[in-house]
Amino acid sequence: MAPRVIIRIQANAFDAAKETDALSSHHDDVGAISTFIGYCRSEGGRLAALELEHYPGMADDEIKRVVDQALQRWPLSAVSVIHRFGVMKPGDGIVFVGTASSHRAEAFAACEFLMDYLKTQAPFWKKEHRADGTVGDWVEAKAEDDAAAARWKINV
Amino acid sequence: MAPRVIIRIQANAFDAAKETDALSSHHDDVGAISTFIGYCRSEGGRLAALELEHYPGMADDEIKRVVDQALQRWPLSAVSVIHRFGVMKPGDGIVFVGTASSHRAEAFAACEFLMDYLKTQAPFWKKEHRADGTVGDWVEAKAEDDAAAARWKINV
Amino acid sequence: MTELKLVYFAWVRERVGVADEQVDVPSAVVTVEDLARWLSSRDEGYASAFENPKLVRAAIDHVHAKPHDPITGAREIAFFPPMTGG
Amino acid sequence: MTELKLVYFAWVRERVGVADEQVDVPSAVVTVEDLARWLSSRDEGYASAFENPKLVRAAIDHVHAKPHDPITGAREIAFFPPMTGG
Repeated sequence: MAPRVIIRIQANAFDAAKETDALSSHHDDVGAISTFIGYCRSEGGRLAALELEHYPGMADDEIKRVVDQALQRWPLSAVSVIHRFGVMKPGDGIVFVGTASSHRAEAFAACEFLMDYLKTQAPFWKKEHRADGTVGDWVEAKAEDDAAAARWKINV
Repeated sequence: MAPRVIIRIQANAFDAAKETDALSSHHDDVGAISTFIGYCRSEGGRLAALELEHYPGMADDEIKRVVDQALQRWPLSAVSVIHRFGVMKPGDGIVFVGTASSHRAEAFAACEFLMDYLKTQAPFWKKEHRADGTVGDWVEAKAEDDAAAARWKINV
Repeated sequence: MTELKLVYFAWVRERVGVADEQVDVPSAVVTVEDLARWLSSRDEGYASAFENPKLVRAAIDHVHAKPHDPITGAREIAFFPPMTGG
Repeated sequence: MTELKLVYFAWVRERVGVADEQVDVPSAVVTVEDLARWLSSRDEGYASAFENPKLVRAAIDHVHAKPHDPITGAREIAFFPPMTGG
């Protein structure tokens, strides 16, 4: 059976529960599902919101490329990647990644790989909105994110 | 704030959606949630069910010990471990593990650590019920599961 | 003589033939390994359960134990195959 | 001269002052790096956007590109800071 792939870039909130169910629903030999949800944080009350800008045409293409790499590398029966753009409040989900496989090691590895690559390759940028009402800085990329992506030794 | 810990050993099905929500609900500085769900598989139609036997007193104690190790090792705001016993049909969830942290690397590592240790340390045993109506074998432990647990270099 | 509760799981339980029992253990039985050997001598079911000692794990009062661990002071000792949960 | 669509994101967009534009690029501009240098010479906004070339990434027709990649045949070139999604 061909893997079931869901890729969505949207302004609306996602329902992590529904997305998790969708990963197992078309197949009764799924043994393992790994999911990851990334949230907007207040950074200890400092932030009122994060604004996510994205490059519409490229975001979809780039996520497809990363998902294709994951499908080539691990035997996955389903992959979902949902990434939001726009203004998020602390506690709002920004990204959902889920993978389904027969065994746990593959599901975990693929899920972590997808997150590491989304962080460094997907064209999204976060701008801070401070709790004091001022517009803050653009979030800076972290060297540790590049290191996390580099350990998979794949050029996407 | 003290981490929120949920450990349950139960015969009933769990609701992965509700359990995932519980990981983020008490805190607005959760940046990352990693979840894992392990399912009963049909093994390509060979199995009608898996029967999980457990050691009631020890299962709870052992999972508590493993969760304590995870809390000492990673800065987690919430951990949930739910493990079922009894008869499961293909597609039924057997185990749910979820971790919440500020950052994704910690959430992923703790979630995978918990699963590796549950597999090799928690007193549960699976017996196969074959699709042809006969009772099958006890599932044998895998050397790869011991190897997966050993890479964390922790004695629980 | 020490009074002990023994519990068995999975195929160890099936081969021994009971899920739990109270036993009076002779004082010469000091370690987990001694206990397994002493049980093996009781009948064919026990002998079959413990025939490959590498495949039988033990716990003393809910804590994983090694073959050389002493059973002194234990209230409940469990024998079972390698775990396959998760 | 080559006609190209340029798009800018995040603080590169803010410094340049526009989100996108059509430009006629002189034929001496061959690589991504050449293009960035040529844009920098246009005004202070562009100069500020490209002042630290290590902090500006590029994509050619939605694919990540390196400074030495040729822009020949490109329809849309994007400049942006290192990504911070996920």
